[in-house]
Amino acid sequence: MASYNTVNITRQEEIAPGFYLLSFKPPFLVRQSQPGQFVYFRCGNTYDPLLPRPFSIAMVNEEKNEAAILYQVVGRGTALLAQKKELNCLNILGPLGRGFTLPPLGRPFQPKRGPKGLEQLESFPQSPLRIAVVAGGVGIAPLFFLLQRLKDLPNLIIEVLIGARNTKQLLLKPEIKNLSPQIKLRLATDDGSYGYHGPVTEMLSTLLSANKVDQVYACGPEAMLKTVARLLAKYNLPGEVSLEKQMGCGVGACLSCVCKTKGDKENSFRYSRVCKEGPVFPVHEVVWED
Amino acid sequence: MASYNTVNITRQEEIAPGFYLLSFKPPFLVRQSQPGQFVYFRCGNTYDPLLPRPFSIAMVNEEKNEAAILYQVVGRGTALLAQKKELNCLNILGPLGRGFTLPPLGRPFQPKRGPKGLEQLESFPQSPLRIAVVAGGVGIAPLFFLLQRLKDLPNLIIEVLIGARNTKQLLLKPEIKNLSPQIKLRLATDDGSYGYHGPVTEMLSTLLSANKVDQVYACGPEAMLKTVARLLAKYNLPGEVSLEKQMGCGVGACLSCVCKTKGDKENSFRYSRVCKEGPVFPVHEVVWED
Amino acid sequence: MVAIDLTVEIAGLKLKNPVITASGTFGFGQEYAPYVDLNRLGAITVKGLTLLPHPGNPPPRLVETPAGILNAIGLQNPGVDYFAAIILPYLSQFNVPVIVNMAGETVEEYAALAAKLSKLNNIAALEVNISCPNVKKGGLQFGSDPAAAAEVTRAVKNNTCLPVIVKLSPNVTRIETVAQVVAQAGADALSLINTVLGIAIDLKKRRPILGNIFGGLSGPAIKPIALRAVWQVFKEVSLPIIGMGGIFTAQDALEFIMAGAKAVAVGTANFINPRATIDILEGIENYLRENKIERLSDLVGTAHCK
Amino acid sequence: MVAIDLTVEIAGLKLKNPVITASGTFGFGQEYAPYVDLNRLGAITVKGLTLLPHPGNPPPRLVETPAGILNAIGLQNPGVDYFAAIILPYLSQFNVPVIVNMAGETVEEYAALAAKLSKLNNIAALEVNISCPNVKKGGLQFGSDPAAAAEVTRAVKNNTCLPVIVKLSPNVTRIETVAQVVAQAGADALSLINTVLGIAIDLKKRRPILGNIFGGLSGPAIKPIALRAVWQVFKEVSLPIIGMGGIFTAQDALEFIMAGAKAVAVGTANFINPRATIDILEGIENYLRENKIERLSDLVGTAHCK
Ligand SMILES: Cc1cc2nc3c(=O)[nH]c(=O)nc-3n(C[C@H](O)[C@H](O)[C@H](O)COP(=O)(O)OP(=O)(O)OC[C@H]3O[C@@H](n4cnc5c(N)ncnc54)[C@H](O)[C@@H]3O)c2cc1C
Ligand SMILES: Cc1cc2nc3c(=O)[nH]c(=O)nc-3n(C[C@H](O)[C@H](O)[C@H](O)COP(=O)(O)OP(=O)(O)OC[C@H]3O[C@@H](n4cnc5c(N)ncnc54)[C@H](O)[C@@H]3O)c2cc1C
Ligand SMILES: Cc1cc2nc3c(=O)[nH]c(=O)nc-3n(C[C@H](O)[C@H](O)[C@H](O)COP(=O)(O)O)c2cc1C
Ligand SMILES: Cc1cc2nc3c(=O)[nH]c(=O)nc-3n(C[C@H](O)[C@H](O)[C@H](O)COP(=O)(O)O)c2cc1C
Ligand code: FES
Ligand code: FES
Repeated sequence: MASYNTVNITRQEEIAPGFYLLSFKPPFLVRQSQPGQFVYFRCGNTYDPLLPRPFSIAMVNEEKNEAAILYQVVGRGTALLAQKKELNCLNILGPLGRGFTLPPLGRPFQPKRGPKGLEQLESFPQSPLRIAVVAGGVGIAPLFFLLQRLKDLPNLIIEVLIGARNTKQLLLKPEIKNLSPQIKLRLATDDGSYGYHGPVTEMLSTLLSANKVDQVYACGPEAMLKTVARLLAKYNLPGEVSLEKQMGCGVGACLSCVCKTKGDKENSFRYSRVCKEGPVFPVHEVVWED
Repeated sequence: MASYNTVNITRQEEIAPGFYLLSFKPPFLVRQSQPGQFVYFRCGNTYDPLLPRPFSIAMVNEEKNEAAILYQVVGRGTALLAQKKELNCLNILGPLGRGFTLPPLGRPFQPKRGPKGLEQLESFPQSPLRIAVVAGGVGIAPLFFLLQRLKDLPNLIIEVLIGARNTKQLLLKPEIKNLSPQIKLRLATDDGSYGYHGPVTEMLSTLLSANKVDQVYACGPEAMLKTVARLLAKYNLPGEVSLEKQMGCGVGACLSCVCKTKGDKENSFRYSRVCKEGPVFPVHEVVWED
Repeated sequence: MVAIDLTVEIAGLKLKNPVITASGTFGFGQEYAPYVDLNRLGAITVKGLTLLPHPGNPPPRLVETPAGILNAIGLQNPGVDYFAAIILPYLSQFNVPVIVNMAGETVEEYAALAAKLSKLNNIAALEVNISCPNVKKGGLQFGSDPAAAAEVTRAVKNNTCLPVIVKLSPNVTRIETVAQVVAQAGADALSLINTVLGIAIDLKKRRPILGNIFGGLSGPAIKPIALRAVWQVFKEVSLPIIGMGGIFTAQDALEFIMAGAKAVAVGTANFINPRATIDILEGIENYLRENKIERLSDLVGTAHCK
Repeated sequence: MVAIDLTVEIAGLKLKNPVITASGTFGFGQEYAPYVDLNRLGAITVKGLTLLPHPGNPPPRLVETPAGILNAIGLQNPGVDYFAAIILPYLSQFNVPVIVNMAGETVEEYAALAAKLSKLNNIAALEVNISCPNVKKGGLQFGSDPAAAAEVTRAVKNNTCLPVIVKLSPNVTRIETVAQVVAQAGADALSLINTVLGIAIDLKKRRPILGNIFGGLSGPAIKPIALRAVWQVFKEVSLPIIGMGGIFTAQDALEFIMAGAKAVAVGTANFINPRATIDILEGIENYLRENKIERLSDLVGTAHCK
């Protein structure tokens, strides 16, 4: 169950220009939090900016019961947050929302709602399961925590695909390598300053067409997620994506943060709350809009 | 002429619990600023709190061209200001307003508007002029700067009367003593923890009744200034007071900060701008309200 | 230590204290139950309910503005039957009066909804949201037309024995006039205010941000407007007032009470501090204690006295 | 680098750029001359002027609110004769159009003031503030009664050859209706919006803070409301609009322009940053350059297109 408490920042570090890793002792047991869940807190103390900001839990240290978020300064709230120092306090609400489902995926799909050919998945060789973790920019945040959990599971082949603007914005490279030698890291930059020159989804597309992936976890800009969804539909593969929407309450009460998901009938939809039914959704449940 | 520029804080020090001395290199020549003038700047960067806050220039260092303000934390703006560190920047507007008139006072009074018996003043012994400087709490701020200027003038006997809640809130004692050995310091506290036990205006009253004062400069809470005004009217002595009103623009454009001052006709009044015609007013020009 | 009397009576409804949740900002109570002991609240006003389930507006539904938020949720709700079957039984576990906020697009809908709700147990009062578009009259809000506001009020009154609280919109020339008219039509109490109409533009897309284009402004930004409405209505209408609009602290709540509100509702503040209601309640109690005021009701409207 | 065309034409009046000062927030220009090169402004709108000198309201006249301020200055001004003798000659030194904001308590006063002002040289336009209490009709504001708004507009039009800009109040049920009515009465342009009615309570004194009890809310807090008014009026009325209400940055100004404003006025922002007008002007120019928009006018109302 989510809690609401004042905590101190134990560490704040600018790990790349404009990107910060902020650690704190969360008011909940990190062991009970799921990758993909988020915390919700205010970056300042005045009425402007007014609302709390949601940040995925990016990293946990279970021994110390510490958690960290990884964030990019994009506006006023994150700019205020970046000015905070060790021991400054935050009123943290969390862990909130529904996180990633650990593999194997596929179970959450009701056949009637799943993409055609989903049944194939059930007959996949049980081991090893080939997982692609696809991050765009700061989208690596919830996925890193996911990797912390995945690395201890048996029989997985994990490929991590990260795309960013440029070398500097390829975050957590060494940390991912340190997680496990089994994890294969593929990098892409928009400007070609490192790794593959182009969008990360092109690397994913190549892997998929070579039939090297059984399921996908993704987080990043909406356009990237839409492409991931299109690719997974094409190859009839399951996946989960973490979405972002402007939030009000963060706890499911205000119905502000909704996205369209598939309804019970053909072509019908319903509005689901990103803060409650999400932020992680099965990729094929989301109705993508232009 | 007033200027508007970004400056760095050169020093910020908590000189008593809740009272801060903040030094900066002002965007104007401190030599050209008058005691009683103020600076106007924002304590934060967001829309809440929205307005700049006015602070009297409390101290100048002409060699270094540094100025300082002395402020008390009373609300959100001053609380934000107290968090600032050296080298944080401020967008300072100033020096603004009309400061104290250097002695001898009396000239600004038109006989028709002055209190009865004012003519007496003109025949006072030209030397030495006995000046009482009366401060309530943080009201010492503009008066300290005034003392910095007064101390170099010839033929003055200066008595400084300061009242505060308690010992701790008696500000700038050593600094005032250091200014000049001629300055006589009399202190009062509301709780009797130091000096005279009672309001500072009672000390003033005693001096006045002993005919030991020719003119007065005062700054402090409105109730105190009203008492000072009443006493000066009783003894037909001139004086100047520094007033506070909620400001909008700080430069005379919005007409927010007005106080009632005497009009041209008997019992008539006009609204004068504290930011422009003030903050310092001849004590007998102010129409005091309940 | 003297006992402080925080009780409030509104339209025959006795509340143990004046702190209510504002409709639409507290869901159906459930979401905030982990943070707030619901039993301590004066009352819970639930999300606006309609006769049939309502999908709500297309997103984006919320945008932050200076010291406020604009929302255009569009009355997404599961409908009265689901409410009766699932939500009301849940809320009935608690010892807290439930006020049902109701919405509709025709007078008949309001009437039918009132009739249905009045058959249920454990509802303390109805709060009629008249800031809904009147589809029969070209989409203009009921609340912006005094005659339509009165008609809705009468329709609800004729179909219920529950106390009827009418929630007024500030988007009118004279809110006192609307208040008077609904008072004459039988309203037992007034909620002031609903959100203020606004829009926000997305500079990059060069389009309104909200899916619905228009949204309702709430939060600290509108507090001066809400206080003004309470002040004006208190002066001219004798019905009890539930004040709301930007109440974030006990100080805010006390200002509304001094302006004439008998009770207060906390809306947007819940999003910023899920325990806001309790903090406000405790702050009001402390204020009364410190100022030696034994009954909260002694403070109501005091700012009007010279 | 392409030349950017920032010129604006409003009611026959050519402005070199769209950035105007909002009445009452920039004095008579003089106070801000140390900080702003007045020649760079699109126009200066001076403090509201009345036929006779006016003492204004008792203080306190201003209180800060979340992301806004409430003011109740009460039209303190030296009267039209002083304006003609002292202020207008001062302003005439500069190469900037002067818009005179006018106020009155009766239709006759507006008419007489318009006639007097129209005899003076160097006035570019009249801006009619109709948010003044109509003393003949019991103090209700002219602006909240479409018929009275039209009457004032006609009275001013009949007494001047200058372009007439009518400044509307947001404190009405349908601002589009008032806009339509004053358009029919001959207004050449519209200023949107004046301040939003509010109050603030002093918790310690248990009294309203402002000497006048009521005040007008301005600043970022009201931006969503102002944008909404511009949006609504642009949709229904074809007169040029000067948009204002919480414009603090070039981004804000651009949002108003996309919502339908041909020009923008900067009010409260001057208090926070005396160079706000120039910063906004430069920001607009940069935006147009970066987005390769050659004429500002190409952006007006674009948020209405799908
Ligand atoms: C479930 C969830 C998890 C997130 N996890 C992370 C994370 O781990 N690291 C990270 O850097 N960012 C994360 N974000 C995004 C992060 O919340 C926004 O970047 C942040 O709120 C921006 O605040 P700001 O005040 O700096 O920007 P603003 O000045 O408010 O706006 C800057 C931009 O950010 C967008 N934005 C503002 N608030 C939100 C919001 N509440 N939700 C989504 N977008 C918003 C605005 O539309 C605007 O385009 C997450 C968002 C969600 C919904
Ligand atoms: C000309 C002038 C010179 C001043 N010099 C000093 C000084 O040297 N040292 C010092 O400590 N204080 C000085 N003040 C008072 C100082 O401006 C206020 O204490 C400060 O603005 C409070 O800001 P806040 O945000 O902390 O308080 P808020 O949260 O805004 O309010 C706290 C209290 O301060 C009052 N207040 C708020 N803003 C103003 C304002 N602009 N003017 C007057 N009162 C206000 C409020 O009414 C309230 O009672 C001066 C005021 C004026 C007008
Ligand atoms: C997200 C949201 C949803 C709301 N939904 C409703 C509603 O369904 N019915 C209603 O009468 N008012 C609704 N309101 C208005 C609030 O109940 C309240 O009147 C308004 O927000 C002002 O109070 P506040 O500033 O404390 O939020 C809603 C407000 C918000 C912010
Ligand atoms: C202190 C102050 C005085 C004002 N005086 C006038 C006035 O005399 N006439 C008028 O039409 N509007 C007056 N206004 C309204 C502004 O011109 C403007 O319409 C309003 O403040 C909204 O813009 P803003 O949010 O940018 O300030 C005044 C506003 C303020 C803050
Ligand atoms: S943020 Fe309120 S329901 Fe999701
Ligand atoms: S603060 Fe604007 S006139 Fe003094």
